[in-house]
Amino acid sequence: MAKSALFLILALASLPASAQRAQAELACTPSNTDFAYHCVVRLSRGGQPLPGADVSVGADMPSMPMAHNVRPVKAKPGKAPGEYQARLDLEMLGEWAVKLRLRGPVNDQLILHYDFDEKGARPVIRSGRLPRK
Amino acid sequence: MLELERVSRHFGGVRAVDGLDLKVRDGEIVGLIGPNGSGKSTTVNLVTGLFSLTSGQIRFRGQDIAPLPTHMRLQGGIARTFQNIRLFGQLTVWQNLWVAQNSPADRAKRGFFSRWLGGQSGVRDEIVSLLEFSGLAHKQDELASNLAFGEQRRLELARAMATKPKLLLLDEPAAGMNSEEIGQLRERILKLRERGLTILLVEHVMELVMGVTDRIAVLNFGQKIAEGTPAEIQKDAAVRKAYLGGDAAAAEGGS
Amino acid sequence: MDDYVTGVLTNIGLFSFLALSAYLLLIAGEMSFGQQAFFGVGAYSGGILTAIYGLPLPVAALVAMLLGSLCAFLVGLPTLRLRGLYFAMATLAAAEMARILFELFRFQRQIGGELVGPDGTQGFRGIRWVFERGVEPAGYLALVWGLLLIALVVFLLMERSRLGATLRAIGEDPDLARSCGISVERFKLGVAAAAGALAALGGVLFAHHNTYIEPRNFDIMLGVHSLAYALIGGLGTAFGPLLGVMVDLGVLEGSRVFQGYRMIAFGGLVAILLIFRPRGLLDEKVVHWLRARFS
Amino acid sequence: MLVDLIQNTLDGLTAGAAYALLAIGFTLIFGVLRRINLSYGPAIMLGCYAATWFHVQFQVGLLVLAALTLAATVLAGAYVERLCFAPHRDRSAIAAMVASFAIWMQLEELATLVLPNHLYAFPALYEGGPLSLGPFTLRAEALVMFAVTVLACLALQRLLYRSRFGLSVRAVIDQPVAARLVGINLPWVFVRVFAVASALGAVAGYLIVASAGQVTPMLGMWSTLKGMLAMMLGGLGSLPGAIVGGLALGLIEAHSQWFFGPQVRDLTAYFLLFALLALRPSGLWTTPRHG
Repeated sequence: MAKSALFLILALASLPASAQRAQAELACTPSNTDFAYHCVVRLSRGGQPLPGADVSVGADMPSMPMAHNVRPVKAKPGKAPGEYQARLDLEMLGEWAVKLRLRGPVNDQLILHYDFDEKGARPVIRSGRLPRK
Repeated sequence: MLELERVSRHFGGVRAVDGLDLKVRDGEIVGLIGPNGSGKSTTVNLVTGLFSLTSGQIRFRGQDIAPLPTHMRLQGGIARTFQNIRLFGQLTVWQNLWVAQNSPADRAKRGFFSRWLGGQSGVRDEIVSLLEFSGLAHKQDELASNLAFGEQRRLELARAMATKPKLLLLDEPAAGMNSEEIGQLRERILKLRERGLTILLVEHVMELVMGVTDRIAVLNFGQKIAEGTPAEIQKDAAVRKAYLGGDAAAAEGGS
Repeated sequence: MDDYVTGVLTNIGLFSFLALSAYLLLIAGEMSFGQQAFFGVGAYSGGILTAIYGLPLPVAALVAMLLGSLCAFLVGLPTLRLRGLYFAMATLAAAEMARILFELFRFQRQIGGELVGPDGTQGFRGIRWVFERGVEPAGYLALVWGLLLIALVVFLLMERSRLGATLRAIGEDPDLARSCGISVERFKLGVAAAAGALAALGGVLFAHHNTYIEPRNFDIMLGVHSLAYALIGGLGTAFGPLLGVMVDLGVLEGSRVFQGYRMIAFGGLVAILLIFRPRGLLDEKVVHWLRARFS
Repeated sequence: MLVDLIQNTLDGLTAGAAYALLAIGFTLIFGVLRRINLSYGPAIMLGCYAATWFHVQFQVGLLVLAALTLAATVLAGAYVERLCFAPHRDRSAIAAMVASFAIWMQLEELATLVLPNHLYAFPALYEGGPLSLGPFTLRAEALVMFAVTVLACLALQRLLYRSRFGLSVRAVIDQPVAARLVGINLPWVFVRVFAVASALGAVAGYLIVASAGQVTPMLGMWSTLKGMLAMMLGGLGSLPGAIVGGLALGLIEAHSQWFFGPQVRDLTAYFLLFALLALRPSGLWTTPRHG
């Protein structure tokens, strides 16, 4: 029901179909604790900020997908609309697949790849996996 | 039953078995003796297919079995015991026999499911009678690795019997037994013959070999140096020289 | 139950499929470093079938299992006659080949205005069949554990049967098994195929749980962990691998004492355990003792 | 085209030299213990990490770093031997291998605890650009790598053929049963073999890290896989085979990378390993043994 209503709204707004799903961006700064970050999630849909969602943030290590269970945290609404704040407690530096579970006005699950280091987190640009060449 | 014709097996330069001719007729008990390293165990391994032939022919009931893999030979009716006891130590006594019941006759008798679930009484009855035959009925749920030495020997023989063989190869079944146990073993071997089995007995212990066999073949350095009835073998000069000479007294008197 | 506990329990369930798959080969005497490849085959094929072709999950899972077992059969055919370490190395090579093939695999289609499908190293997003049907984490947890329970019951029945005894016989002494008239190679191929299907089922469930997979998910770490789980838990019963997964994911992960040091604790634990119990906590002797006690 | 081929061959041989060293270490352990040590690479990685840590703290020089890498790797190797191989000496090879995997997990986490970043700079052996030889280029580090590999092989050769220890090692590799019977003190041989193998691994690790100019925890898995691959290509347990296997792996990788790219390079290497195992499990180099 909610879903068909959503379709209707989207159709009325005549947005491109790809705008149907939410988009997310992540900005993280390191905290005082090792491997813990203050993160801001920016949610948007069709270019518009998406406020009011219930967001939980988790993380997985890509090369050990089921073994690192980072406790998902509920994000609090941030300063601007569509912004959410969460503290992410990782187990080590390196690449993590950040899992966003959205509920409320939008029900979705998004996966973002970020590389976490001592300065913060950057989206991953994929390259070879071995140390040399 | 079993015919070996000019059978050889070389390991590099070592001729473990060299041009051996041997015939075992239906219902016979044939002894195969010889000093350590004379090729007795190699012969058994050649017959069961654990080693491949360098040259020669092995026929079982008229059929050339050299190209067959081990398990096919066993399904064809050859079973064996091992010189150093080999059992499935992690399985119970019952399971050891259960696993070995794998002859074509067994499989034809059982349906697909009961074959794996083991529910059929025929299978049970056979195992029960084997357990009784070897005096292990009270130990049926024990792990094979927990059995005493003598019991393990008996289980090994029972396991060989579970495959319903026509030809039984016993590789030093009396090793490490005292003379009372050897006596029991002799009884058991004679009982097996009454059931119509043909037996090739590889053995060191003269007390046993001389007591049960119809014929004896003597190996030395992979070659047959004599063949005949136990009485003939005891008199044979070449055998005395090669084999009985040194340890005849020890082998006959003690062990 | 909060999301975290649900997530951990789901992961324990998912990992158990892989650990059971490794266990099945271990009791038949073969150590495979490559079960993660069949997990990956299941994840990729299952994901493609639901996300691109819109097939229902149960159908996709069945096809994926068939495919997983076919792949395992084909890998097993030339390698199962190898012994011990050689087989382990061959399966490792095969699994790494599979991972690289996933990296080279691109197969994307426009679905609902979005590109869906495997995109090489960029991974495969949008495996949303389960998600779109509004299945909540608790519901999915029940599905995973339900299937795992079925697998366990099948294992327990198998272990009580002659087939189970035969596999253990082959695992303990293949030459002796041959001398009992058992067709060792045929049994091992069957075991490899079944283990492949089991791993593939785990993979399908993993892909639909995660909604996203990538080639690196299926690297050697995953396979070796599943082996270690089976060996920690014990080779005496199918509960062994489950216990192994729980020790690592449940106990070590759950007790936050080890946070940041979990692998140090896990690694040390495994190494020391193997010294005292080389066939795991629930090995054949313990299981036999327990059975004699309680039946 | 021809120039590229020769250039690739040069590059391949250089990489192969490092692989050969790794494979020799692996082979020594496999040949003598009949065990696969998955922690071989991670121990090298830890050695390099220990040196890196020192460098970050105290800015020490190249030679000190090399010595530190060596010492730390041998120490880590000894730890692996005590925990994974000494207890399983007469028991399951599989248990030993899994234990060595468990220790790998430990060492990797230890490294990331000490130095949590994914990458660390390591002082390079040579700061200048590549040397050019006519149309070809050769990195100076490559020359060093090659020279050190040859020296290490010669030293090992001397050790194996000119000392009592070497005699027992060769005896154990060729005739394990006979070696037991003639009363060689096996545990002691094993311990020293581990030390020698770790030292060779440390040399390889140091050269690799110093010519790449960086360390990552991936070095552990990488060294184990490359060492194992090269060992298998050369035939398990054969020392000359390990050298041939290492060089062959380097050449195969360099050429297939040039023709098909990095992913196919790895694919080719694994495919070769798989095909070799399936068709000729005793390896390229050794004559198949009977029995």
